[in-house]
Amino acid sequence: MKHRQGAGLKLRGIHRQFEGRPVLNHLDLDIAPGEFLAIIGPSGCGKSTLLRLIADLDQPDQGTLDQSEEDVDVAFVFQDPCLLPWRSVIENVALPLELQGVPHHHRMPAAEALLKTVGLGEAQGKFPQQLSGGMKMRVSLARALITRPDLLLLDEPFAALDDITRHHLDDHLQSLWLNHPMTVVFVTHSLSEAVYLADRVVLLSAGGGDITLDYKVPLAHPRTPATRVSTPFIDHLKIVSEAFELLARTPE
Amino acid sequence: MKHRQGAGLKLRGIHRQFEGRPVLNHLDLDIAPGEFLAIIGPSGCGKSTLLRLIADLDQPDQGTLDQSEEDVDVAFVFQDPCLLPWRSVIENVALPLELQGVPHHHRMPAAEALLKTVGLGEAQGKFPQQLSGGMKMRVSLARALITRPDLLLLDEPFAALDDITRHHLDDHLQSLWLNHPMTVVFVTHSLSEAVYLADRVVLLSAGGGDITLDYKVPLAHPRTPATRVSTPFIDHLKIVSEAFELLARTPE
Amino acid sequence: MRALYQIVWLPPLMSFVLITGLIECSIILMDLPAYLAPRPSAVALALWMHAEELLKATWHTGVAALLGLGMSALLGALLAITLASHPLIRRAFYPYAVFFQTVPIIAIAPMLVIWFGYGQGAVVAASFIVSVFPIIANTLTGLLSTDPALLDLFRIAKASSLHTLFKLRIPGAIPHFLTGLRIASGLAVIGAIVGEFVADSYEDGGGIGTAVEIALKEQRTDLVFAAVLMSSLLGLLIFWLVSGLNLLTLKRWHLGEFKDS
Amino acid sequence: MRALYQIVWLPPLMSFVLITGLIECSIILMDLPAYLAPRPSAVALALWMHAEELLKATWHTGVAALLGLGMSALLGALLAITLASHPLIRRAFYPYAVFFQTVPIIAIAPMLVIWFGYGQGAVVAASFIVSVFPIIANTLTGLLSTDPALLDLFRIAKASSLHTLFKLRIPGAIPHFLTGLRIASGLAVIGAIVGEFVADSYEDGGGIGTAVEIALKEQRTDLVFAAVLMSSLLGLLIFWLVSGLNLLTLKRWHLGEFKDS
Amino acid sequence: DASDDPGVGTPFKADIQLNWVPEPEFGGYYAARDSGLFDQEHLEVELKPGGPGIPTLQLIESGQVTFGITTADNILIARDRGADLVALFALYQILPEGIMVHAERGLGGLEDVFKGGTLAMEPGTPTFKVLEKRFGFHQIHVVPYTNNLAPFLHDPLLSQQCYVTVEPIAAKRAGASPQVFPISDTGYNPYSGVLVTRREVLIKHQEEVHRLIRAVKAGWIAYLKDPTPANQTMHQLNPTMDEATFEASSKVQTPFITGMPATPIGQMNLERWQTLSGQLVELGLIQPGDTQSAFLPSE
Ligand SMILES: Nc1ncnc2c1ncn2[C@@H]1O[C@H](COP(=O)(O)OP(=O)(O)OP(=O)(O)O)[C@@H](O)[C@H]1O
Ligand SMILES: Nc1ncnc2c1ncn2[C@@H]1O[C@H](COP(=O)(O)OP(=O)(O)OP(=O)(O)O)[C@@H](O)[C@H]1O
Ligand SMILES: [Mg+2]
Ligand SMILES: [Mg+2]
Repeated sequence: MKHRQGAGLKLRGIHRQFEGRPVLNHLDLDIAPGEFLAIIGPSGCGKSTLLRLIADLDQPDQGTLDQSEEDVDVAFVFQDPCLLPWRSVIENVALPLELQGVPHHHRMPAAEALLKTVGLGEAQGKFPQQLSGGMKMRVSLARALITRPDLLLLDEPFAALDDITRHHLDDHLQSLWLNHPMTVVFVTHSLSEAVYLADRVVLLSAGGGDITLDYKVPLAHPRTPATRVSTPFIDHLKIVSEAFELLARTPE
Repeated sequence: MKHRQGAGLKLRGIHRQFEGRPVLNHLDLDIAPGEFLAIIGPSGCGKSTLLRLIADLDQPDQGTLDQSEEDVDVAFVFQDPCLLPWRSVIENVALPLELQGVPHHHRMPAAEALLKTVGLGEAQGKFPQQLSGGMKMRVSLARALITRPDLLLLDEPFAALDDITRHHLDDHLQSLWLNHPMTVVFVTHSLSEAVYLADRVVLLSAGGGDITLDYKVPLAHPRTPATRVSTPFIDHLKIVSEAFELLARTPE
Repeated sequence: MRALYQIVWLPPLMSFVLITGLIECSIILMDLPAYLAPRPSAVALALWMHAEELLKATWHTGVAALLGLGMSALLGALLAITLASHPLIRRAFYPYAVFFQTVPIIAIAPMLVIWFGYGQGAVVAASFIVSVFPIIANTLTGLLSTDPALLDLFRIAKASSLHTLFKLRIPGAIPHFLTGLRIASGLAVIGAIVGEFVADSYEDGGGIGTAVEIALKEQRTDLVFAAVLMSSLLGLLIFWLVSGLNLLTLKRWHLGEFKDS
Repeated sequence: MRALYQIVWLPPLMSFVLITGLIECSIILMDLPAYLAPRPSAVALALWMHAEELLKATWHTGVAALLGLGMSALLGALLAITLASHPLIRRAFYPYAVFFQTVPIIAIAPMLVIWFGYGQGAVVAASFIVSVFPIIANTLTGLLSTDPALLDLFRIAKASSLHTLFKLRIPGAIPHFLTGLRIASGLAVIGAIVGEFVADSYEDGGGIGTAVEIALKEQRTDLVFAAVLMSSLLGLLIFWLVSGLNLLTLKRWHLGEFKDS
Repeated sequence: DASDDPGVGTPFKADIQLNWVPEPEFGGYYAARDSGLFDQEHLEVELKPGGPGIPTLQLIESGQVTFGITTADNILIARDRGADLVALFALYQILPEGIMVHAERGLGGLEDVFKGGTLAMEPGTPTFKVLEKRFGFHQIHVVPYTNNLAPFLHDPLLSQQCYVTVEPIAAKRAGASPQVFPISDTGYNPYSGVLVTRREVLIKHQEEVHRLIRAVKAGWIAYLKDPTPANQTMHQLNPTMDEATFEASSKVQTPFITGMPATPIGQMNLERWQTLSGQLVELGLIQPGDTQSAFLPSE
């Protein structure tokens, strides 16, 4: 097993445009190794684009992106579940291990265990088209976690889930992060989820493609269901919400 | 224009199973004409299945489903955006009118107007693969609204949206419903959204496929942003949340 | 109760009876000479009278066509994979696949004969040459139209190109490959027949191609059509075999194709 | 700066020079007799000496092949739409599409001649018969594999079956249709050539098929190969035309196919 | 009688469908055309070159052309199917087809050919059946012939069908030493290069047909005397065959036209038609029938 702190990232002057319209506008952003960073922002502001740039799936038009370490193991939970339709649920989850050459009798139990933690222990033999929307996203999450990556990128992973399941998975993700240090970049449109999980919340502006707010959440980890109803949490959430609302009211 | 109250529905003993495992278990449900019904429940409990049965996209194994009126105009916002990839955004929105034979110079302005209300006025010429996840869902919503249907079925339409956009669209949907009476069946995993919008919240149980809670929300319409922080709202939400949590804690 | 039309062989049978009936009547009514268009009844009679030879010929051709199709499936898929592996390779060598398709077998018959000898070998080679291109083209399309989102997934997982090929591109291209195989099944039969025209050995009786050629020379139009009918039935048989394979393989993940048949 | 290999015609040209060079050398080194494999230089000479006739023949064949391909595209698409419209129709009549594919042109040549006259008409018909099936098969696959979710959308909107056809199934099947057209492009050329073997009129000089057959009878192997080369170039030309059409149409929504070429 | 005065009225229009592209086997026709022999008979003749797969018989039967060239056995088979065709003029007294072998094998005659090796031949033709019946194909490996000499040149034990005017010349040029055994040695010797028409035409235009035959005959006499001008014309039309081949080929065919013993050009007699008919009946290709009306006896 790796003994890393997770990968750090340094983004400098990142610029990305589509058809002449800038989506990310000379963005600077440092992500510390082991940090849990939440990215929020209005729909269409460039969150997914930023994540794709970090994952090296897309290249910036200008600017540089440096990783603190070589050979970082990255995992990505896409906004769509992206499952291979010809593989059963458990085979989908085990795929990253399979690609790393982990033998069958090691990767299958690991996949099974993970499926249980996302509440899909019984669905392991099903095929993706037999699953509900939320179930697919959970499979996709399990697949991302199975390699215990250094850098975990999540694009609204819990959007299709009900609040209870969501809270459950929030806590699961947190404990995973606490026990196996890794850097997490978490895109979400739930402000409370962002504040609940992250060390730091970054708010992207729509149209401009800048960072409007970069807020350090000074709550100790682990956070628990009790945190959600505590006054400090509600206060931090209020700050983030107000910044978001102000941004949303400002015309582009 | 139609002068209807929307369509009523009577479900009796609806049973649906996949591979021997019942998903909906002899379900009885009445939906009054013009009602705004929210359906909540854990992921995989059968919400989408129920919606598909109501839309006549799937047939129950047992039970009957009667509509109060003939020739009901139904619209459906699927959990996936389901856009035609070869059509621009505005052509996608105008599609249902096009299928009803509405001429080009009538349907295009209507589509344009609706796109503005969902905040996509500037994206009308884009193609689906150029949109962000949330933008796609908003296009799909606009497409469903364009015919002013008698029965509007929504499957987690706002899941991919940030809270601000979501609240904005909640209010838009509510005003639409108030001004052009129609029956709305709204699947969501946000309990507060369910309580905020609906006349009545129905909680489906996981595994069992029964109605665990059928709760009438006794708040007057229109509800406003102020409602969200009012004490009665918070109390109603608490009841629904507690029922949901209890259900989630109960082993299947 | 099963609707009548759901019995697989009934609709084609009915349309067959209808069509042959129509042809028979129109030939009688228009008084067409037999050498032009033989009456279906005359063809049926020829079929009956020469049943044994025709069946033997069909078997002969069928074996060659199946071998040719098998080679096409194997080599066509391999070629498609090679072509898919790099744009440079694709640009440089795809044209030769097209070349293969447009070369008239008769022009290269001597080469076939000298390399494979007269008889089965050359016939199989002809069948292969004629049937391989649809498999290459369709499989290549499949290999190149992998869902970009899934490709991203594999890139992130740092999958080797071999892994991407075997665990993503190839499984995703199977439906395309099978469509190619369906198209190729008929071509394999026609390829074998053309091969027989130019390179079959007559000792063991020969195949359908030989039967057609002899019947043509003897100006026995009824026998020509009887042989053609056998070749079409053979084509259908192989087509159905391949379609069955299709259903079997795609049941799980391919969307709606042929779900009703 | 553009990488050298991105220039479209360079890689095939290079591989062509390489391959012909290799053939020339090996023929010289192995001292192969000319009758077996004429040296590329001999073929080039024949090409040069008979350039005018060969170009005229290629034009002749090219026109027929394009007409045949055009008919295949049109009728093939229409047939596929008809077949897609109902499972009963599909079951009853799809077998005949296979039939069309397996019938040896030579066997029905007399009919072609009588129906379409000796010359261009019969040749176009042969080209059509040989090239139509891949279009039918691929388009049908496309029409039947429409995304079920989109079908649901149309059902809910109470779309008529005509609307579903024209606004959903057909646009969705276009990529499949174009793959079929690419496969058919080579077949249209070979179909025209085979048609010329059996039914071309020599009066206006004839096409490539005629040139091949005459060169064969006159024992001019070099000319045979020169003619075959022309047919392959013709096939490539039409293939590239069709591929260009492909790119043009699919740029917007088809996933990754040929995005690099 | 108008026919005795060929210079009056509009000339009689006739088209002759050749069964291959211009070659020495049609030399007399081009000679007749080019030296005005048709004009002298007040005929307007169009020579239609044939080509691959030309269905000459069907074209004549269906009336799309008036005259055509084919072989005597094909005429009898077509007549057996019900087409009322009449042969008018037979060019080759001796069938110019044979079996070509490598001279090195030192074979003494046709019977030796069938003792081993491979025979490349189109199946189903009367010739094929005659050979099969006469010699049996038990010891020889029979394969298709696709008009390509490569297999012959490649395999010293391969024998093949040939036109004496074509393949042996090409084989020689390719460095082989071919030896040809004429098919007529078997006793199967149908007329070939036969000018044929429908009886209907003959009945309606008897005089014109006779004039045509006269002109054709004259054309062939001219061609045999000096083939060069017609050969040049034909080379223009068929550049695939070079001039040397034209010359060699026209030289080779002459004895097959004049016959052994020499026979007047184009002449046919009942006895040979009857022999042929009997042979085809024996081969199972036709039913016994009237041969008297199958050809127009020479004047
Ligand atoms: N391939 C593309 N071509 C053109 N425009 C694109 C493309 N990809 C993204 N965009 C545009 O870039 C902008 C940002 O997209 P992105 O997907 O990053 O948004 P997002 O913040 O993830 O939104 P959401 O919360 O809705 O998922 C959008 O306006 C979108 O239209
Ligand atoms: N075609 C199918 N084949 C087999 N099982 C199916 C099929 N469709 C749905 N199911 C099963 O039915 C159950 C309910 O699915 P459904 O999509 O209705 O859930 P849901 O309540 O909408 O969940 P979510 O909130 O995650 O979207 C799931 O367990 C799913 O696996
Ligand atoms: Mg996004
Ligand atoms: Mg659902």
